[in-house]
Amino acid sequence: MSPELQELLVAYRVVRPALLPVLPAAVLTLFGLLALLVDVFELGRTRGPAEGEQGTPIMAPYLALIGTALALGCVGWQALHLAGAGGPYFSGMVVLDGFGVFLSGVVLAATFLTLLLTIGYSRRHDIHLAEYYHLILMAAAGMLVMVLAGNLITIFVGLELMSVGVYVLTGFRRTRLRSVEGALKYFVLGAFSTGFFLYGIALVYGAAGTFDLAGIRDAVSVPPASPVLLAGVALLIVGFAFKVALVPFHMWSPDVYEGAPAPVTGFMATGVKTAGFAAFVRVFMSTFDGLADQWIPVLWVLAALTMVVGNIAAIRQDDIKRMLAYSSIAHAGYLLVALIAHSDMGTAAFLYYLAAYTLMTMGAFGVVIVMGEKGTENTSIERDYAGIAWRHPLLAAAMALFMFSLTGIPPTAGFVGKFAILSAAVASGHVPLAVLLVLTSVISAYYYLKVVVSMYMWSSSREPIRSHVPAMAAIALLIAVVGVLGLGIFPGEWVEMARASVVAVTGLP
Amino acid sequence: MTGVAIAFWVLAVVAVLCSLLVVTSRNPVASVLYLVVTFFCLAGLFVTLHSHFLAAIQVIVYAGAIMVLFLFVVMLLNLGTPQWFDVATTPLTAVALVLGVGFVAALAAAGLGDFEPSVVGPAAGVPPDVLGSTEAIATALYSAYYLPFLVTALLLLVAMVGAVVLARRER
Amino acid sequence: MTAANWIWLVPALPLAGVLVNGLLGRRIGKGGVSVIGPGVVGAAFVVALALFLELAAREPEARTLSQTVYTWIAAGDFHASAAFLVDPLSVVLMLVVTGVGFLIHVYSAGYMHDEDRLGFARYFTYLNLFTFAMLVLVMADNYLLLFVGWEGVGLCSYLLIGFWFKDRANATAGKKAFIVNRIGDFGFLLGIFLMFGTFGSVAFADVLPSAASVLEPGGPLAFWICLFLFVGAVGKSAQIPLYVWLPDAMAGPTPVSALIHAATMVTAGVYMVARSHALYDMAPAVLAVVAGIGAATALYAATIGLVQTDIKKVLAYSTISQLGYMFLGVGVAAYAAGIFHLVTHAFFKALLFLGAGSVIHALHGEQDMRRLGGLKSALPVTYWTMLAATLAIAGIPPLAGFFSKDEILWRAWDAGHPVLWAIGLATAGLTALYMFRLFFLTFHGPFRGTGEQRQHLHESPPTMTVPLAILGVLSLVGGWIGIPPAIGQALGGVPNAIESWLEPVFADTHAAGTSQAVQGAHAVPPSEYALLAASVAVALLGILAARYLWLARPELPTRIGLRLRAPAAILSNKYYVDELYDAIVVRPYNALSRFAWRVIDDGLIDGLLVGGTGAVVKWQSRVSSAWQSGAIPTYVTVFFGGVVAILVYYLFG
Amino acid sequence: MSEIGVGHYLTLSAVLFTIGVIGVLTRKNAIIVFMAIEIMLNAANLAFVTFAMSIGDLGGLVMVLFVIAVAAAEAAVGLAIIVAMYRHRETVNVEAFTAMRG
Amino acid sequence: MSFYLTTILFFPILGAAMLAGIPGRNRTAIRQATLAIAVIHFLIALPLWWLYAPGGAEYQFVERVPWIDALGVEYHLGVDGVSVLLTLLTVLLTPLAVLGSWRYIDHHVKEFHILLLVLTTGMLGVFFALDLFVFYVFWELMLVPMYFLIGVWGGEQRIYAAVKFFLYTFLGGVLMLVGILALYFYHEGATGAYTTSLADLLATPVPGGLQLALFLAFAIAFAIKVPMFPFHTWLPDAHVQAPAAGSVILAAVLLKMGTYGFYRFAMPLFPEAAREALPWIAALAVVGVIYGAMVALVQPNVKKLVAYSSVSHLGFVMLGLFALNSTGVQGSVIQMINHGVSTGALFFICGMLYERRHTYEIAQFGGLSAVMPVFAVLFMIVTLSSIGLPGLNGFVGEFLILVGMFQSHPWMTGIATAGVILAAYYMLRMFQSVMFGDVEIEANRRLPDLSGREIAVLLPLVALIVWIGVYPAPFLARTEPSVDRFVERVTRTAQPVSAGIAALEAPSTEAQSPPGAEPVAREAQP
Repeated sequence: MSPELQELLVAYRVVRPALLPVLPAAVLTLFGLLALLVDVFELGRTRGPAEGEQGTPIMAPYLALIGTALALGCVGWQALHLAGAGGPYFSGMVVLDGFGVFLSGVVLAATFLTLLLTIGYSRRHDIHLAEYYHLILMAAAGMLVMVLAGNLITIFVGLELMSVGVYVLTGFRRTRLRSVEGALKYFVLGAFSTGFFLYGIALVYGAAGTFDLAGIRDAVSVPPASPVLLAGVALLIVGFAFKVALVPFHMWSPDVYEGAPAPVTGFMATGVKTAGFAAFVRVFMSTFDGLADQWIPVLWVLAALTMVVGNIAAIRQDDIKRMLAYSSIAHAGYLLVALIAHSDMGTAAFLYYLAAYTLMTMGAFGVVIVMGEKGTENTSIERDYAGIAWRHPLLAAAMALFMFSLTGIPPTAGFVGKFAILSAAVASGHVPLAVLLVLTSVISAYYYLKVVVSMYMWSSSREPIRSHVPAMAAIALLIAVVGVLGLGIFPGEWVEMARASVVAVTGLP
Repeated sequence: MTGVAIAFWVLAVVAVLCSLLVVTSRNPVASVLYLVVTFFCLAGLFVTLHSHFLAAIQVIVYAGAIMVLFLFVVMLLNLGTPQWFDVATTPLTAVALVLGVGFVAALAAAGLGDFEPSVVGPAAGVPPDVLGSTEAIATALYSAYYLPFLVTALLLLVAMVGAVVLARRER
Repeated sequence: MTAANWIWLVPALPLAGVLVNGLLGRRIGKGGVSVIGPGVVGAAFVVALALFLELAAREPEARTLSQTVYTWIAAGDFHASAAFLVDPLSVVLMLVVTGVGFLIHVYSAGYMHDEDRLGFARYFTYLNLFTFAMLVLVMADNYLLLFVGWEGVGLCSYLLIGFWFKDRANATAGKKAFIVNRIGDFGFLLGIFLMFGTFGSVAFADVLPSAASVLEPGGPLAFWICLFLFVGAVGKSAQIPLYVWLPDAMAGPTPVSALIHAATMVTAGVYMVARSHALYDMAPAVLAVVAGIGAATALYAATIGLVQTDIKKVLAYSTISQLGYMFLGVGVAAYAAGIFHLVTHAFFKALLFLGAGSVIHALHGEQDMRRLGGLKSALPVTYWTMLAATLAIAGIPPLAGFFSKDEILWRAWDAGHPVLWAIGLATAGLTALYMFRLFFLTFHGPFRGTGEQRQHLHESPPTMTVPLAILGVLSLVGGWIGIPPAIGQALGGVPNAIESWLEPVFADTHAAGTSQAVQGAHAVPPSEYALLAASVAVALLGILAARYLWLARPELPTRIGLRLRAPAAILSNKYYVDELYDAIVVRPYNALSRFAWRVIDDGLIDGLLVGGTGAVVKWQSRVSSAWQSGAIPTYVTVFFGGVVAILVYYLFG
Repeated sequence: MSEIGVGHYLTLSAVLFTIGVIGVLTRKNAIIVFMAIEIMLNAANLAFVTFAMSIGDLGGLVMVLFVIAVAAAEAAVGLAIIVAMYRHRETVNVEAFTAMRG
Repeated sequence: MSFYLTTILFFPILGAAMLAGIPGRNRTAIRQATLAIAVIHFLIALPLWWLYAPGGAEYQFVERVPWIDALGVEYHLGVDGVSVLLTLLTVLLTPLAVLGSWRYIDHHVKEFHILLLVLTTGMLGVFFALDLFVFYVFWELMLVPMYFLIGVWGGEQRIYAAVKFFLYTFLGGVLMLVGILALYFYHEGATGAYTTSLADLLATPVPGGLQLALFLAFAIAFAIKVPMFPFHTWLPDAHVQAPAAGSVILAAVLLKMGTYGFYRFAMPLFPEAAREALPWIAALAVVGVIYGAMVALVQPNVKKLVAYSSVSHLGFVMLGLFALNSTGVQGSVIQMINHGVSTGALFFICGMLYERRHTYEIAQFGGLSAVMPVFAVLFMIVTLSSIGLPGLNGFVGEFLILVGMFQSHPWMTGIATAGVILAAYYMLRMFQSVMFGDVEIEANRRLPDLSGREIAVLLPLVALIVWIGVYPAPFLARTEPSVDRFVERVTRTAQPVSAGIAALEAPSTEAQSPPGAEPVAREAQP
């Protein structure tokens, strides 16, 4: 073997390979494969009985649930070993730190809730396929990779794993035009943005000579930033902005959210956003920390646009999934404010808010999901939600709670989250942005209240919805309700946890 | 003018022309074929950059696999004929061109034209031919870039499953 | 000392009456009520009398009793107690209020007997409440408590005017009374604020003695305080320009008119000014205003009274006119004289009203003099008592009116206001004229009523006639408590009882008034006799004219009316003042309110600002969804636009 | 390489990338849109290789492999989606799919 | 540390939980249960009247336990004289509200009463809070049940009214939230301690320019709630649409939160700013007094008339607060209670009219005195108290306010005093057209007089009306020390006005690191 190769072997040896950081993802992968295969080998079929029809159930959903639960356990295990075992692994391809672990938890929680909610749904809408659960798990695995990624390549492949999975999930109800149309739009725009993201990576690579986040930070720490680097940063912003749906890169999300099966929409609104934001924040808070003065103005504008457009556009929506899509755009704006604050406080607020946001959004989608009937999802606020409060008091109460939480009314998680973000913004002197945030959230009150108004104050004009709440979904909703209230009334520990998790973010090698 | 230079110019011009034809020609089949040509040109450019292995992959995977897939779908849906709707005169075309110009201008301003690497990689000393060789790439892929490699594998699996799920006929 | 501890009883008794009649009225029935109602007032009168004697027994300087019941308001520097002050001045008023009040209560028991149980109880509840409030007013030892009584009597008048609320007109009259009074009270309040700001207290004991030292004579502070207080008086005592409510107030039951709108409440203004004389002495300018307005009102009201056809309206205007006299009196710093006229007026005016009431009672609510006449035979008691009262108000010696009115005129002259004196004199003549017009039209000539009215003509029951009789006597002799030196000496040194009684209160007055009073004791200037003669002559002239016009040549007034159509119209329409106020105050205010509601509230704030914001947001919402066309090319273009924008910012910005 | 420098390659990649973008923006035929995207990816690849060679790092070259894999995956899924949408509307005109808007 | 306040505060929630257990069909049971709960709650809270020692510490029954250490937020409750009175008012009105809506509420009875109880907790929380965070939490919390009360059990336009109410208040609230945060970080910058405790924040005077900004942030929120002209337009809608009990609570307690906010937070925290803004706010208050009276005059709808009269009355309250002397502020505190009692009673009366005729149109009534004598008497007393007749409660408050304000601003006071006339005008006019005249409308001929229940609703209020009017001393005595402290604090002159908003960024540079986490050196953003 030639000496040069020897040299390369040393230069590119794998440093610190270990199972611990990738364990959750590994578990998910494992169970994902199992979910796909077991049924085939056991029963030779991967389609479970639809709602109302008899037939031996398939195992995939339960395997998926177990897998997610185990993965969550693993995350907990990671959290315990964080102190000693923190740091980069696999030559820095992944980094195990509080930030990543916290968000892994959020992602898996979102996945878990999605699964709980989706089982009844997918039977009702006849997409009760093993592949469905397989894809959810794989996408979740991709998210975990993104969350922990310490290298642009890892981020990229993780992102793709997640995205491709979600593209397919979006179009999973392929017998429905909207589902497919959603998939098409998501895919075209997704691939398009991938192109830019990739080119951004290329430029950054060119400027910094490496894909390693830490390495890049060291390389670019010496100002002034080269124009190539700036162009790269710009394109990376674009890539992330697309994934988390910031204006003007948001246009796909309303259509996709509306078209996708409700549980998938929820999954997108929470999991995908979390993963996207995780990478976004990690890259900008740590790697491009030194360039803050360059990227903050841009993000400032994006945040302002996002909050305004998201909230304003949501006002006239009647389809609740679409409304929630715009609302999640708006919330992306709020989260961005936390990033703009560019402080540990901001990052902590960001973590806390993501947790709160995941709970309340999942909850809201949970209600949307159980509202559905065979063949229709009943998503019209004015028609389907009118007066349900008096037929399904608990369901309506839960929905109202989530709506108020999304509005930011105490004592809910949403309020404390907003409080934290506002604190960070004000503390960093971004008072105008803070004011814009609260003003837009007043606008948001209008459309969130519309749901409550419809549920409690309008009388139903259609035949009553025969929505029975599957046990699993009930559990999911219960978790969401308890979470939203818990985080709202006793936020202490959570805020602490978020704070603690932050400390490690900047602790990249 | 060295051979490399000639090769570059020829390949570059052809690549640009073909890609232009890809996005302009009315007939998808034609587009596919132009795209194949473009890929070949890129493979050639890789060769001029001494990464023969990638050139090979480019030809095999892209021209060989992906393009066939495209062609297959085109035929399957028999879109082989010009599509009435697909005139490249969208009202947005003008905007698109302006923006495109702006984009190129920006990248130019970023100094791509006269880019000089400001950093040296870990393999700086290694001669290009070795760097582009299969062994070298394999070395990196199976050690440092081992994890993303695994993830890519999963990605392909997911894509496979997804394609099956989506394209499968109704039962 | 013991007497003071009983002071609270005086207002407490009527209050007890209020509670009993108000809460148990229906239970104890008309009989019970007609015992309790007058009873408590009578009792109060007795206590008041006892207090009077207590005072009388003391040295002039020591003639003040006071009792603090409890601290009412104490907030920051401000402090006001529920405390009563009994001094020569207030005791006089107490006696009038309780005494005349008692008689009228008794009278009412008869007058109102047609009411159902509920109404009857309600009536006496109100009447007792009024007595209570009026007593608080006159006994208060500070301005705030006085104001409590002040508004309290206003409330009762509101309630009693609208007593027969089924007829909207009555209720409206009550409302008008209350609101016009409020306008006056507004001034009163400002006066209190300013006073508190100046003296740091509103208690008579703090304010009045220190007035001379704190206020500079003729200074702005004194001027404004007094003026504001006087605005209150103007409202309460129905002087120009706030007199408009009193004629309408006649809508109430006649005894009410007698008690509230003749004898007591309306004179509260006079009392208040007299009580505040220490302040007014510091503000001669305001005194001049008081006198001027008083005189003007006197004459003005008299002219209107001349042509009114409603018996009660005539009396109402005559009341306004007489109140004018009183203000003229206090306005020339002859406070004692003012109070004196207040007392006598209470007697004969109450009597007049009660008499009128008896007439109305007899004719089942007929009030239009054009349909009365020749009742002399039918209602003897009423006739004779009315005659006494009419002579008294006309100022025929030696009846009550003569002395008090003459005192005021003489003081006006003496204080160097010949013009005011002249006006007063003219008014005296007019008074005699229109009062006898009333008298003749009512009791003499042919009966102009309907046949069946004639059937039921009957003298009133003793519950009504006895009070009439008593008041009749008082109208005859009531004036003898204030015999002027001029006559007093002639009669061998009869003192001016009321003047000397009130002397300790007004002693510190260093205006024209007392200087004369002092030296008047020995040397009476001949001019005074001339004035006496003049006023008596004028009065007689008025009577004769009345006799000629309305008995001898009844058709003559009509012809005069036809001859001087314009003036007659003006008079009978009360100078169109109501219409004027309606046009320049009420209508504009209502219009403005409507404007505020429709234009500012609904239009500007809600419509433009609130609605506008909403509209803008909704419009933006439409715009953004227009961009959300659903077509991928649009999306990617916008996307790419964003990309280029950021790149350009970085690389060219 | 005498007068042919890194700049040439990068410029070429930029031009190709832009052509791809324009294609995506202007074409309505979903398949051609995909092809345009493929062009973008290839442009990026060219950039990676160029940078890798000039810097002297294997990362860029490895990245190209991943990109090709990703491209393949996306092509598979994308084309599947096209098939699915064609089943609904008998067309691959992206503008025919605007059921969801606003 | 006693948990007396906590008990008072959360007892209604407990009750609501118990209500949830009762089957919704059994309406009377629910009503009775709620009534029982409310009465017990009243009895629990009543001892405050005696236990509170006016002369003692500024805040009493203080409870202070850490809540969110990370943010330096504490669960910090306590009462002073003013909050004691408002608390008692609140707990008194809840049972009456239950009684008052006994008939009125006929659908979703259970939910209604649960919300009513939750609302009570929210309101009490506002009066107890000594920590800005806690205060804000309850401030917003109270919004939700009220929103439902209006929106579900309201009249024709209820949804519009409910949403309007919510958005108005929420808008004010969130601006205040930003203000709170700015104060929070300014304090941290000045002292290095993160806290939202009122006492600590009071201890750190804020520089003038910043003070003005923060004062505005707070003042707008409160002014909307009060409501002050021109932020009042939500009130008529909310009132007219809300069910009787809702209107009562809204008028009697919710509006007080605005004035209470000025008293407890806005003015003491930013004294210089308050004094700077005094002429403007006083002017607005005067405008409110006159304007409210005028608009009330022309209302064809009883409830709307009363609503606008509230605008007028609250104008007086604001005037008193800004008199900045003990007399005026005392008056304004009394006036808060008065308005609660009198207007509360008026809205009950509107409800009783509505129960009988299902309309609020004044024109639909007339001559009721003859038909309903008892009602007539009570209505009259309440009307008079709202007019401010001496001897009834209204007068004490208004007089003290005016006499207090007159010393500093005679002209404004003069104009405001005219409001007394106007009040008489519109109230008596309304009273006359409803109660007097002959009964023209057939439907009114045989209206039943007040039932025992209805009398039970009104009597306590009428009793208070007379008590406060005749013998206000006990009330004044309880508030005097607190008010003096307030006046002293607001009129005290601190260091001169200096740096503006800049003072906000200045500390924010090191305000980056949260407590607990070790500070990370990082420059603040421009």
